[in-house]
Amino acid sequence: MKLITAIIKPFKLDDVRQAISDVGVQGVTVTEVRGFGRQRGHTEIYRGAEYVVEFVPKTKIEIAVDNALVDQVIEAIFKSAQTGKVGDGKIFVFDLAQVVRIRTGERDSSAI
Amino acid sequence: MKLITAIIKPFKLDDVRQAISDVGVQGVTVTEVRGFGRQRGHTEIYRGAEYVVEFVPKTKIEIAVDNALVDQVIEAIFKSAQTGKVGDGKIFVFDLAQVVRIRTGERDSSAI
Amino acid sequence: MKLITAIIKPFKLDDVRQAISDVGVQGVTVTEVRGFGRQRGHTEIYRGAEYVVEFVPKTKIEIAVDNALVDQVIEAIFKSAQTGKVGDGKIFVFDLAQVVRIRTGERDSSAI
Amino acid sequence: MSTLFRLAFLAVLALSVPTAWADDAAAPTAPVLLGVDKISAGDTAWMLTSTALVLMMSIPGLALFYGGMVRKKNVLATLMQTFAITCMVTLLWWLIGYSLAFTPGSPFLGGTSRAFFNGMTFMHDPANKMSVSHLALTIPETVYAMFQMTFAIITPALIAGAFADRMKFSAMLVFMAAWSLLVYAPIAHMVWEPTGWLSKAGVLDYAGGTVVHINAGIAGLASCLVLGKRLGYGREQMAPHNLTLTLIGASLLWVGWFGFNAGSAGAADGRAGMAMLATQMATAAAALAWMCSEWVSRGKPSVLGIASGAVAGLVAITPASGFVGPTAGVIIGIVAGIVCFIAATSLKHALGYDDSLDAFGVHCVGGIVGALLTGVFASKEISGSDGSVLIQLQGVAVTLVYGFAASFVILKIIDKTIGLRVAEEQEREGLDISLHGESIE
Amino acid sequence: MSTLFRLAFLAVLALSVPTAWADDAAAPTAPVLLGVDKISAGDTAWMLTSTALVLMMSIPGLALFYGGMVRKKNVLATLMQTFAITCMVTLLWWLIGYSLAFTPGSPFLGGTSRAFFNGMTFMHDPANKMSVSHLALTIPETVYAMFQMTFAIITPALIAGAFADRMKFSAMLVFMAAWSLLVYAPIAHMVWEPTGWLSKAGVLDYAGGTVVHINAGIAGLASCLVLGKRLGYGREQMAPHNLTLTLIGASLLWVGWFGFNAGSAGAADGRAGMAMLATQMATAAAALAWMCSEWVSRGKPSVLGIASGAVAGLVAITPASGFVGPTAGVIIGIVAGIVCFIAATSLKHALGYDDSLDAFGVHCVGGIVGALLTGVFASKEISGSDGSVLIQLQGVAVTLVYGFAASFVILKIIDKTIGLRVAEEQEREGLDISLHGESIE
Amino acid sequence: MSTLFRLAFLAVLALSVPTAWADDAAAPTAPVLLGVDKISAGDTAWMLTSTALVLMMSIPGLALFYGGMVRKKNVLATLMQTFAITCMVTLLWWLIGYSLAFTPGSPFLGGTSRAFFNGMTFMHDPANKMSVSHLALTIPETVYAMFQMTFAIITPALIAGAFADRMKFSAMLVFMAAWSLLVYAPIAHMVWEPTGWLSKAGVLDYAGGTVVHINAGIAGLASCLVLGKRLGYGREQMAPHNLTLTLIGASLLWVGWFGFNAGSAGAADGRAGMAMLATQMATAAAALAWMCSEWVSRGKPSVLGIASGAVAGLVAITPASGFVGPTAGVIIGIVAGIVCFIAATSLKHALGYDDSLDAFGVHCVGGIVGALLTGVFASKEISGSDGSVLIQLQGVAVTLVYGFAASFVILKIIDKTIGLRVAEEQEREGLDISLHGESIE
Ligand SMILES: Nc1ncnc2c1ncn2[C@@H]1O[C@H](COP(=O)(O)OP(=O)(O)O)[C@@H](O)[C@H]1O
Ligand SMILES: Nc1ncnc2c1ncn2[C@@H]1O[C@H](COP(=O)(O)OP(=O)(O)O)[C@@H](O)[C@H]1O
Ligand SMILES: Nc1ncnc2c1ncn2[C@@H]1O[C@H](COP(=O)(O)OP(=O)(O)O)[C@@H](O)[C@H]1O
Repeated sequence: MKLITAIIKPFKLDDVRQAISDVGVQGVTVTEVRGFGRQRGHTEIYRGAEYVVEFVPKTKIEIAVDNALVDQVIEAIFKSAQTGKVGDGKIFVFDLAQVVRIRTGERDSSAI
Repeated sequence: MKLITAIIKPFKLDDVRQAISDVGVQGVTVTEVRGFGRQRGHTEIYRGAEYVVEFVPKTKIEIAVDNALVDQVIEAIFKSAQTGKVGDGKIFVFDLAQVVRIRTGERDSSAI
Repeated sequence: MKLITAIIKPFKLDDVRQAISDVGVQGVTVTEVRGFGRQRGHTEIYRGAEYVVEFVPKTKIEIAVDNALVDQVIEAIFKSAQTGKVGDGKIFVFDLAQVVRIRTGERDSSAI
Repeated sequence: MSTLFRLAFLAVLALSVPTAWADDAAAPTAPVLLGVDKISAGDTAWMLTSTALVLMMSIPGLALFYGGMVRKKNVLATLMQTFAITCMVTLLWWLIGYSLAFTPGSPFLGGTSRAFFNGMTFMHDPANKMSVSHLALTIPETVYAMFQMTFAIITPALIAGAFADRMKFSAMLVFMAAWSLLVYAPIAHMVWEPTGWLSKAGVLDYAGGTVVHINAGIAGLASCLVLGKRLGYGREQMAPHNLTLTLIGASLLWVGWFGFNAGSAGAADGRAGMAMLATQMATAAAALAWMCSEWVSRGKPSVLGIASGAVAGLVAITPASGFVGPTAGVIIGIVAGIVCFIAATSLKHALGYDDSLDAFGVHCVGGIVGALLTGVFASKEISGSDGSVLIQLQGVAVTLVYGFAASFVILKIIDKTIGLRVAEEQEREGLDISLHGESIE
Repeated sequence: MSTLFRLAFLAVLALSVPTAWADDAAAPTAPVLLGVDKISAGDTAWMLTSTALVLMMSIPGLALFYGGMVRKKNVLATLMQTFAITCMVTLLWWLIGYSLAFTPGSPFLGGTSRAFFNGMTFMHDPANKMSVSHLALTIPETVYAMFQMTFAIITPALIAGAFADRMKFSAMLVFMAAWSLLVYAPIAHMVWEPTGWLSKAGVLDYAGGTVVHINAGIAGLASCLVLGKRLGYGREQMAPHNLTLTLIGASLLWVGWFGFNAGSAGAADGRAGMAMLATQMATAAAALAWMCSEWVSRGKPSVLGIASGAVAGLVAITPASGFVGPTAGVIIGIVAGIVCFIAATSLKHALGYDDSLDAFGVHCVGGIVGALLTGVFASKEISGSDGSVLIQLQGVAVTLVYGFAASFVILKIIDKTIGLRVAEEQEREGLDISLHGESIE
Repeated sequence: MSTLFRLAFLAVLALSVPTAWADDAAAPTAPVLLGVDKISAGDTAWMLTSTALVLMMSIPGLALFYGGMVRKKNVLATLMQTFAITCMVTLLWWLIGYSLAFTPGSPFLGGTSRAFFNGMTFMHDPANKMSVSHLALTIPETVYAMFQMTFAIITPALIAGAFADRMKFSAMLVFMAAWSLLVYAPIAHMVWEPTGWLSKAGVLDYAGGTVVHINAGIAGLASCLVLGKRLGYGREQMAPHNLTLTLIGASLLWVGWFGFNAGSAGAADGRAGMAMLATQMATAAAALAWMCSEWVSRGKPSVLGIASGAVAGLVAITPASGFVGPTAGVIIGIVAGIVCFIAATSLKHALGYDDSLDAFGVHCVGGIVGALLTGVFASKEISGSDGSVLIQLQGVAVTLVYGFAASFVILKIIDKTIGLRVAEEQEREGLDISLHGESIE
């Protein structure tokens, strides 16, 4: 199994969730994060004092999937999250050693 | 070493922390997250406009442990976080390539 | 490729970002987290009721890097985040199976 | 005897019997200089207080009421609109607005004699006289002008609810300036100044159901039609980000409205008292009526619902307050609560315009309900004047037609010239950062 | 001469000398029609203002004071309680409450003559007379009824602090409606209406230490006993989610309380001034007393502490305000600050009931302190009436016993019928979402 | 005839003609006992209201204005400062402050006859007389003392803006207590009490441009110089955490300022009306002037900017309000808006002191602008007194020199003894948790 993590633009979340559920993903965990990268932040001025807010608000989604599904899910995220503008974000894939569903105690594939 | 990540119901955090410290875990990192899965969210209505809040507030805990401890910790989380109702969450286990304690520079096992 | 995750003291974020960009890292994803560990939290009292706030606010940074860079980046974080006081935090390193840049579809090294 | 008479007269004035002028020569028909001894300290005290209360309705009242309903990324921009309008209209009122509205002139517009508050002297005038408005004979004209200024401020501020989250700040200022002079001043003159034709026609509008609420509400409709919907309207989450602010705002509106309605008596007398009581009854009744309608039809009573109902009741009782008793107030409130609930929850979605914060659904609709019911419930015993639904209807119709047309034209002109709407990225990023370079944590 | 006399009389009334009636026939013992010329514009101006101030105490004042102290998931539900009570009690007061409390009747309850504010005319009454309450002869009865309405509103709203976070909204409404008519109205009549037996007995309660605060506080104790503790009480974090709101609330309570206490003079005179001064002194003294007690005993002075102390001082000076001078005010404040600190921080945890926001610990305890010290410090030179601790004790005892018993019974009946408490999942999810379908970001 | 005369006199007083004393014997030069019939209910109503309004300026007004500008970790500590100062100064004012400021004495300080508000009786005094201040002859002295107390409260509270985020709470209390008695009381006496030398010299300060704003602003400069900069100043983010609070605060300051300026008339008369009008004009003009300066020079109009401009205008019109008309108000506002914008945005960064919330840049600078322009615009026709820039300059200079020197010395003494500044870790963790053991979600 793999854990697919993607950093996307917040307003794309709904589209991405739609896209991945279309390929059969049922669960996702979402975190609000601050991103630093090529895309620049903005500047705020308070009584003449400039504060450069360097980060850009981003949304991080984490999806545990069976190996079988990995490529489709990546594809789905890639398609639905893309705007073509700088700041679209990244997809990271990790190996999952184990998964447990707390409610039932099911393990691995059946736990996802 | 492994990193054990669990998505649990927020009000279970205290119980889980108790349980894992009983098996000897000293440190945990906790993040507030939004969960999408089988458990449904709720609906809010503002002047006739319905907003379906699909996510459920969840708490994510991350614990780095020695391989020796992995099973006990999983067990501890599993027992303490379970309510038997849908939405209890998941446990994910990752391999940890390296660990460093910033204060001392200690590495790996001794850094946890 | 590896994903380097570090839990640091919030006020150290700027220093750390500076240090890692000096060794050539362009992007970082940052999350506000709550840390439990050796460093204790504080106590609040409201009308005689004591509430022990056990956690300490921490900042989690995630950096995807090529294997070549891993050691320099760890070193950079280690140096810039250290105060020598308890609570300085940890660095965790994971293997990255895949990386995709959403904007361009580039993969792996070239996607970072 | 003449001494006696003058003394009696002094004493009587001191008590500010509203009919004082009957005992005397003909009442003035324009601002006049009167001896300072004719000013009632009691009436002045209440009108100074009322002025403070009505300003508080706009800032922070209305600003918070609206600010809590928008998304977090637009809250500062929303507060900014109300605050900037407050400042700008203050200057316009001094420049010419007051004069156009409250000095005698044509049936449609007043004169320019009070431009720059010209001629508004007070007691150090040599002859120890001070200027007084013919519309409020027992208080200084400065106080009357200030009191009316606060009405001129809140009216355009109300409009902003309709186009929240998408109008340029610069365009908003231009629109409001034009609207204040081209729409508010004339309507106020027509309805309230004795030479105004609707006033002559006998239209009853005690504190501004027509001049303020119908007028603002219809302008709101025009602006949301011209501007179009918010980006992602109907698809994205646009839930109010913090109803705590909205409830503070609704509460301050309620409290401040006592200055609005009871202050419209121009004196601290029995009519002010009755106006306050009717206002309280209608507001409570409307709030519960909206809450219950919602509870029954949607399953839960909401904070936004009860607050919206309270405002609907305040709006509806505004034209009636000085003319009706508490029981009529209750009835007006119940009707307004239910009708505005339907307007804001069903009608809007049926017709599909994006009146973001329901400036039209609450203020225009509630104002119409109030204006017409004033015709039904106003009665000689209570206020000395009888009402007529037909005449009220005339006032409503004129305001709707003129207000919509004029607002629409002004907006179109601005759109064609400097443009009304922010860029798509600005709207998505949020107006706080994109227009004002600020944000809240 | 008779002309002269009438003139003198006019002038004197205009100055609202409180003893005016002495010069005249016997003072009225029930609401009467008086000539409009007997109304004082100055007194009316102050009472209109006071009414606005006291309403502001409830919304947004008390709503925020309480709202900031609960957990984030319950803030809207807490605001909703105060706002809904404000609306409902307004209607009940009109329906019958005012009549039961402030018209002559039995020693225990007033009459029904003023149901629906029946007979509250104002100046357009043919004979140019208007109705005036026998309890406030220089202002319109409409204003007096409105002023007293704001007291009837805030009292039940105070109770809600005791059972925060766990009562059904529907049950809350039923309880408050019953309580307002079955507990508040009778107690108000007994203590304040001249035919009331406690009033006859000589109990001194200037602005409601007994009628409002002891009464609300003891009902609060009854309700938290009947309802039981919050889920997870003592184990889970229940820290106030935003003391900024609480401090805004405490501040608006303080400011509004000037209307509460100085307004209880029923006039803009020296007694109102002295009441305001004593109120200010007691509030400041109590706030610092609580803050210092906390600083010494817990190591840190807290925002919640100083705000709670201020409210404790306001509560304790309420019955005394019109009877004592500034120095007595300081003493009353210090005692109240320390005693309420102990009640809210130690006593409560010792006895183990969950009075969530200390409605009992601050309002009932503070009210008792004030009522008794009024007996100690009231003196003829200052207010014309001497105090007696024994008679005060009688008023306190009656209110405690009747108030607790009646509240307890009402709550039990509701519990057995529709049920008082929300379901466990609702309480855990938070009342904002579960009861009102809303939440704050 | 004598009867007639007395009657006429009664009636005239009832109307509170400000020149009443002219008709009579010489005006009193110290607090006196007068018959209750000389009290004007109308004037008293307005002054009671004004007192409530000015208290509202401090809590919650100023508390929120400042609280919104600091970082989230310091918001409660900032609110706490204002609230605690309010309580402490109340007690000091009763103790001796009022007496030192407002009873006759040396040219530099008043007497001690009113310590503990000693001798402030009201109407139940046997002879049915009550004490009245020689500075306000138609209202009870209790009301005058309360009104002035609210000024004594807000002045030190303003200083706190300069040293936000880094002073010990205990040291802050000691400093404010000393400052209130050693700096505020003398300056108030010199400028406002007829025996004060600056008052004799003819310095015009209607509502406190010099006594309140220059005085607080220069003390602020002294404190930020003695304390040094905030940790990480210039490097770390120190953006205001929630400008919603700041805008609520600015709005309540604006509304409350009507009590501050129009209340300084001591009566509900034409001068109060004119003062209110001038205040409104200056505030609006300054807000727009600041906003436009910012828009032009920085590219965006900001919420913090327009709010700061409004406060700058309120500050600048304070000394002028009772002496100038609306048009002069507009000019004063524009100048103040631009000058304070420069002071707060450029001057500060040029000179490099850390006046965290611009207590000096807005209040001292704005106060100086107002004091001098009062000399320019005050004119006999309007207020009966002409102004002189030179004499104004004298008042400004004295306040700057004495205020800075005295504040500096007091601060140094405290620093050497108990220490002024919190520990580095406390400052980093935030004052809410480290000083008060509380935090907001
Ligand atoms: N090396 C990295 N490690 C972790 N997160 C990264 C890295 N590079 C970029 N990110 C995340 O991806 C987001 C988008 O990256 P950015 O460089 O701005 O644009 P793009 O993805 O189009 O190249 C960043 O805001 C950051 O959150
Ligand atoms: N495939 C997944 N990947 C990542 N997180 C998941 C996944 N499935 C579930 N989750 C997380 O676990 C939480 C609980 O899952 P849910 O399906 O609601 O109930 P249960 O765990 O009892 O089956 C979700 O809210 C989500 O945060
Ligand atoms: N085993 C662990 N797993 C995950 N996070 C940990 C672990 N131990 C510590 N942390 C994180 O590191 C932070 C610092 O650790 P702590 O023990 O307080 O100090 P130090 O790192 O100096 O030993 C903690 O607040 C927590 O967020």
